[in-house]
Amino acid sequence: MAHKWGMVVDLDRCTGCEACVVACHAENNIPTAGEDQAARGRAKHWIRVERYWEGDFPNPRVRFQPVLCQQCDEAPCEPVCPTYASYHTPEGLNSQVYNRCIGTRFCANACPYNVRFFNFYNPEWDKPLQLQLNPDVSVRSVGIMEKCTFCVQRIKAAEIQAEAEKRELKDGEFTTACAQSCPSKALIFGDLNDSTSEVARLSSSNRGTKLLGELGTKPNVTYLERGTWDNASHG
Amino acid sequence: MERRDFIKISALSGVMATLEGCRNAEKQFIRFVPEEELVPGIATIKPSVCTVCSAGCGLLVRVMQGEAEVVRRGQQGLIKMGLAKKLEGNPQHPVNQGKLCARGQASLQMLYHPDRITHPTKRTGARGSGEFQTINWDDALKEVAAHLGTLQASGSAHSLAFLSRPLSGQRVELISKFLKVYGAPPPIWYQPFDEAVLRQANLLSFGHAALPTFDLARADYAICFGADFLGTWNSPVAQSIGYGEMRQGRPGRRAKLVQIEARMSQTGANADEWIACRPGMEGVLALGIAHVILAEKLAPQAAAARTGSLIAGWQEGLPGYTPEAVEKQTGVSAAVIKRLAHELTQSGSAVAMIGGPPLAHTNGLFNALAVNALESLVDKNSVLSFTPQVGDVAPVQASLAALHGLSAQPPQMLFLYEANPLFSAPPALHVREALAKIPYIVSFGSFIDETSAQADLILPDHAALESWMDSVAESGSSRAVVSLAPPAVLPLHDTRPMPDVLLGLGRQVGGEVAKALPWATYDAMLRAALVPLRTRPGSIDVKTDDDFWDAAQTQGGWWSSPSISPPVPAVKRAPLSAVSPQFAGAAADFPFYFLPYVSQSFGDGSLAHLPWLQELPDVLTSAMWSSWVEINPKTGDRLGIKQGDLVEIASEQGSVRAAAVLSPGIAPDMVAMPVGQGHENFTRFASGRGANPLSILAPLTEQETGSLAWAATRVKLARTGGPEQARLVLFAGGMSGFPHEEQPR
Amino acid sequence: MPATAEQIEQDLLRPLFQSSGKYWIAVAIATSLLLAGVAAFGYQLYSGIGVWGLNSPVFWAFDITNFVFWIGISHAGTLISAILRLTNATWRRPVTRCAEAITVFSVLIGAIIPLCHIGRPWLAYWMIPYPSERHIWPNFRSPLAWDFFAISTYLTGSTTFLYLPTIPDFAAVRDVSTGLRKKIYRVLALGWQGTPRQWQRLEVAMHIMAVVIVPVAVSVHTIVSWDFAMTPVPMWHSSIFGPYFVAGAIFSGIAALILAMALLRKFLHLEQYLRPIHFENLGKLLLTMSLLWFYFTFAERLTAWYGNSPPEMAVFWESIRKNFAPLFWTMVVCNFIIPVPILAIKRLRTITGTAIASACVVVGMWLERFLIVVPALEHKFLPYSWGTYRPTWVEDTLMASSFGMMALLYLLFSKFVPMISIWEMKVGLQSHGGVPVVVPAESRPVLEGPQ
Amino acid sequence: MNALYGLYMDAEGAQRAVDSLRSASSELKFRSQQIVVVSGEPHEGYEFTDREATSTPYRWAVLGAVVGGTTGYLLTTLSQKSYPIHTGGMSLTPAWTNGIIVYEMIMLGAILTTLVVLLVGARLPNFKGVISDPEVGKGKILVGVVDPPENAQPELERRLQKAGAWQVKRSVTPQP
Repeated sequence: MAHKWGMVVDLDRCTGCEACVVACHAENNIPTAGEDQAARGRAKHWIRVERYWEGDFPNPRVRFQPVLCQQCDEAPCEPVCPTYASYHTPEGLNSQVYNRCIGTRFCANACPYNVRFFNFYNPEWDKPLQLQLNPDVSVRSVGIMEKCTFCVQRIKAAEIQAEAEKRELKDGEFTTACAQSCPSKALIFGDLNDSTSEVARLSSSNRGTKLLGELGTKPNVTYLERGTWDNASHG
Repeated sequence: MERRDFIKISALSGVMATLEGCRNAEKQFIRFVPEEELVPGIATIKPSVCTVCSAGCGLLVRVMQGEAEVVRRGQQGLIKMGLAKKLEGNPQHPVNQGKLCARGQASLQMLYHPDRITHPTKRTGARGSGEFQTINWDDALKEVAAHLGTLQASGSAHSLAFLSRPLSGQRVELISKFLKVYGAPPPIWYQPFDEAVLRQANLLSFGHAALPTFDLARADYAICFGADFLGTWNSPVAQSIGYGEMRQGRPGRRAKLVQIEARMSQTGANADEWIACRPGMEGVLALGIAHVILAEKLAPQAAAARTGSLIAGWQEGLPGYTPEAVEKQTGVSAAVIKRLAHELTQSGSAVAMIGGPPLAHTNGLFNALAVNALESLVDKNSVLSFTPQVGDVAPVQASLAALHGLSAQPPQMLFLYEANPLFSAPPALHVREALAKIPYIVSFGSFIDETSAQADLILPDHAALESWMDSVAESGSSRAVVSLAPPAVLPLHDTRPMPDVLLGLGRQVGGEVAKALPWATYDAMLRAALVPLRTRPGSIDVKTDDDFWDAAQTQGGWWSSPSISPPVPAVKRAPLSAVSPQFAGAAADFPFYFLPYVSQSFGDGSLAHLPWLQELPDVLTSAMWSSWVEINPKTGDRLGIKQGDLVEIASEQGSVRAAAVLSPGIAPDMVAMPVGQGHENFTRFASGRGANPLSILAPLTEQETGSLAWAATRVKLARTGGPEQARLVLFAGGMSGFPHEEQPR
Repeated sequence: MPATAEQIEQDLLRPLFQSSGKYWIAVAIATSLLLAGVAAFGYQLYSGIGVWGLNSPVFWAFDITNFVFWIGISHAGTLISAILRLTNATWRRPVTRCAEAITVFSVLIGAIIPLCHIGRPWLAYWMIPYPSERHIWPNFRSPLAWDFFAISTYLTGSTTFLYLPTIPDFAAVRDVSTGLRKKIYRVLALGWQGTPRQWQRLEVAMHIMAVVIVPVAVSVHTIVSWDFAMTPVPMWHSSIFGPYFVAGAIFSGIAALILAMALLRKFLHLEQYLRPIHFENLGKLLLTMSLLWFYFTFAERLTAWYGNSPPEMAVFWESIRKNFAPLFWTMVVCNFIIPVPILAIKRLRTITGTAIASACVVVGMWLERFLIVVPALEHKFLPYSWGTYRPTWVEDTLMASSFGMMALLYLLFSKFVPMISIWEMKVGLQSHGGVPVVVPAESRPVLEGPQ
Repeated sequence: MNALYGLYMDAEGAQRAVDSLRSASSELKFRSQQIVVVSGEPHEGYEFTDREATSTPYRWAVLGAVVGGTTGYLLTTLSQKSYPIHTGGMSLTPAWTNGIIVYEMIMLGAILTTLVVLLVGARLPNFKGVISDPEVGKGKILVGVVDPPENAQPELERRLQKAGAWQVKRSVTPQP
């Protein structure tokens, strides 16, 4: 059965600890921009925890909202790429083929979530920091776009494993770096086509919404709205 | 495309990534192949132990083959070896159950840090000049041994001191034993945000001189006084796991979290209700709530008889703490106090927690005891418990008194291990002057920081992943937990593990010391200490010690079968009555409470050298690479301070400058600064960046325990420049900040 | 007033054979600007496009602004001269060539800019559809692919459109020149002789070209507008963009044409050929476009404001009230407040007047493109991910050099080609028994019907 | 190549000359194709110009447009079909967007054919035997006979004069 990878982000569980952010950097060879570049808005975080203030002292409220590539079914980033660098994989991922990318940056403008990042320079790691680089993930050179891949290298590894063992992939036998690290289990990754999977179950929750769903991008990431105490306690 | 090509491809990309790093990465590209068609390499997973904070989480290290420049017998060369690629939580570990926080994951960069000290080095220039030269290990060790010998011979063995950050497990044993038999005073553990007050309070209230464990999965209602238990306090990962459960882990049963603090912490940001309380009055507020409960008989008074006995007037139902009276002192309205009292008692099992700032006042212990009393009044389901311990090893207490002692009479010789008081102790404690008076300082540090820059000799320790690691969880689990792990990777540099060096020194010193420390290497000592656990019911059930030893290594430690040690009757003691907090600086001259808080990224500042954490946007301000001061927008308007302006924060002790961040989450009469930046000398990534709030703290201490009252300083504010002077780098909104994004909905 | 063909030929060929010191100074300045741009681009290639002020989320800024600007300017010639040819407006004769020249050069510049702006310029050829080892073709869904086709068609078309009517003039130069120059023009003239057959074919060809080039021009700028309108970006995703951009393009095109004509008139002493009537008529066209531009801008803004969707309003207020307000209102002043009175009041609609108005419009239209590109990108849907943009010296230099390139090409062109079509002027003579077509405005309608 | 020609002030004269030359062509043994007319600008409304009028270029242009359009259609659909790629929800060969490419190709086709047709129709490029006279640039119209038969030359000269030539020249035209 074909897989359809998806994720659920439970805003009620998310604590804003940003373990996912570091996990992503470590897993995906995301270079550190450094102060100057960061100040110029070139810091790369494939997943970020957005923070929105509501109200003022003494009753301020904060909502955290992890935002990563929504892996849209109808992704605005795909049709606009003249070289098919951003295209749709058979398993429904929005893949960025670094080698095809000529760097028009059109996809980044088309993306309503601003989750695509551009390599303004060749990435650099002060030796021996480069020893940490994950050999399963390409290092992106200057002039090309990059973005969250749903840790496609992990997906691939698990699929090869399952293939070798002549069996179906089991739900939760692997997950993305961010979901794996998330202490409060706010991020759940899995196969939406597997009706028994946790992600499939949760994404049909009545708290479920899609980020900017009104744009019709059909994201494969579902956000579960924060609950309220009163609702919970009174049934 | 064919599988064969794939393998070539993955090999290529592997080589490219590991060896070339970024250099002309584009040339290395296998053209036109989608990322998802690369075939991953083979990884081996090894257990290890996280040493970043005291929680002691279990790690799994993802190790893959690569080529690295290493030093072997003084020879530098390229060898193929296993390289640590990623740190994950160990799913079997009872504390973090497969999860890991940002700081823990970033600690991987300590191993590969470009500014690690790679050889033993000897000071050549003046102290602190940072001029060192490389020497070989044998000479270095001979030199230290010689000093130890002469010191002992001259009968002043007692003037050897060992200054370290609080450690856990057998390292504590080793160091303590070494000093004991050598004839020196016990080691000095120092870190700025120590938990002495809470341990003391828990000893008094619950009979455990330890940090509490909260099984939040059992709670329906949590009221938390100042503890950032989701961010940095106690055992954050374990508590976050519990938090997730209490939010959405139990269908139809979602607990409420009420956070009481004057500056919104990461935990406060997640609370259903956030209540600003006057700093240092948290205890009074707790008693106000207790008053209502007792007065209206909302809970059996007996429930808290024990812990309540420590509070003056508890038996009489806390007459002095009527909601109205408490409102005057705390600024929290009587109505809210009453409501909280009802909510706490009406909703299943509740829990009251305290930690962080409320304890860092001169009346910290009182606040703690008061909240403990409230806790036992409302906690029907024993959400609070204490992690069982193997043996009766009390957790090491960071003690300011000892540091005072160090300053009072400086020793002849000082061992320094990962403690950095020159950065993290208020200058008013005069540690710098003390160090200047010490003739001979030996540091085991892996990095040059403010303190180890003063050392005469540096014997660089292995990185954690290169060493035998062990730790004992003080809290965070219902099991007794001893984490253990062999080295995950071979050493990269010409370093040696501190424990082995100490054992070696013991042998060279000879005599009693050598006898007391018979082990050749640290792992032998570990084995001797841990193997006895085999007979106890726990995670490993094997026949022989060897099997136990192997199993413990593969499992990443040993943990007992589940069992919680419930609170025991409180220590008999004269009841404490409310004491209002003292502050350094008159309210007239210094109108603002000053809160230096543990940074989400850098902890107490010891992680400021990790680029991943420097570029991690602070979740509330989105600031990276910079330090800032949080100011209420109203205060900002009043003082003409705008987002990003350069602000001077002055206390009686001195002043620092930082960029202003206008935050609705802080009381108008308070300003807060994260700790961690402002290092004078701490690797290329942290040096000369931002300001250090600890440097303007007054040396006030908590009255009962004598630990540092780091939240008891008052300051004044002045705008000294515009955004161009204060480099505030925000992730939100690129160059210029957007302090008040509203969700477009 | 040129009475004879001989006179016309002398006047119009003069610049080719003799030129002032001023000319060479101008050439020097233009060249140095161009070279500065080349250097800046080299620096950018060497160190990465990070030397620009771009960031996430502002991935396009000066680059695309200039691209749209120059493509817009290009609508000066081809479109105008084509329309005038089709409507057989005889006053067009002195105007067409300098207009068509503007077109060719600005399309050229417009086509170069995207090559400099992509992340890996050395791979730009991947846009070209050909069976390649990459086993992949351009994505014809991408507006950039459309751009590629539209612009290359437009470039081919407008070049042809410029070249065809120049052939007889090349022949004329050939016949009066000697030596190397003769050799060169002999090739350029393709051995044009001037037989009735050749004249016939030429005029038919010109007619076809005029018919074809108009829809091409329209499609080009429509497609450029679709680079924006096809994305779900607030204030971009709008169906008005096509016509809005085309109108804007013609607007800026005419302005550029008027400016160029004013300069040529002054420096090539073409007072007798480029006469007040031309500026008068083009001025009226400019007035029309200015009003049209205001109508479009108003319609676009009104729709956004009335729709009142938060993401769009964020961009809306940003440009009207917040950071970009100064630029926005400058644009309105330059495109409407200043030009309209100047062009509407007959007394002011002089050569100087129209030139001033045109200068304002050129500035205003550049600002308009900038205000379309940047504020929207800075303020997309999720406020946390908003950004801000400042250009760097590299971008400034590249922009300056695009103007330098335009100036240089135009100067050189005026050195090698008669800036006014000699033979068409002669036709003007002959068709009125010696009286030149260009007679004082008051006595004639603006456009005259076919004779 | 030499030619015998007269220069005429205006088109009427040229027309007369052309007529008389043509009428003489049979008896003087030269082909009417040898009659050459050269002018510095086009003239309308005279037999000697309008007989060249033609509408074939229009038909060619339309044909070119059709060819171009077809090329565009094949380019898009064939490449999309023969290298199928995952497009998510989108159709593999989207008519709307391909239409744009087709449109541009139609225009390109028309433009290129027009250019070619012009060159062919106007016998360009042609670098040999270009008859021209500086006076043409000054507005005169040149009418003459290329390589006239020797014996016929006096008669031709007379006729050219009679048609009202401003000047009659016998020239061995230097190769331009």
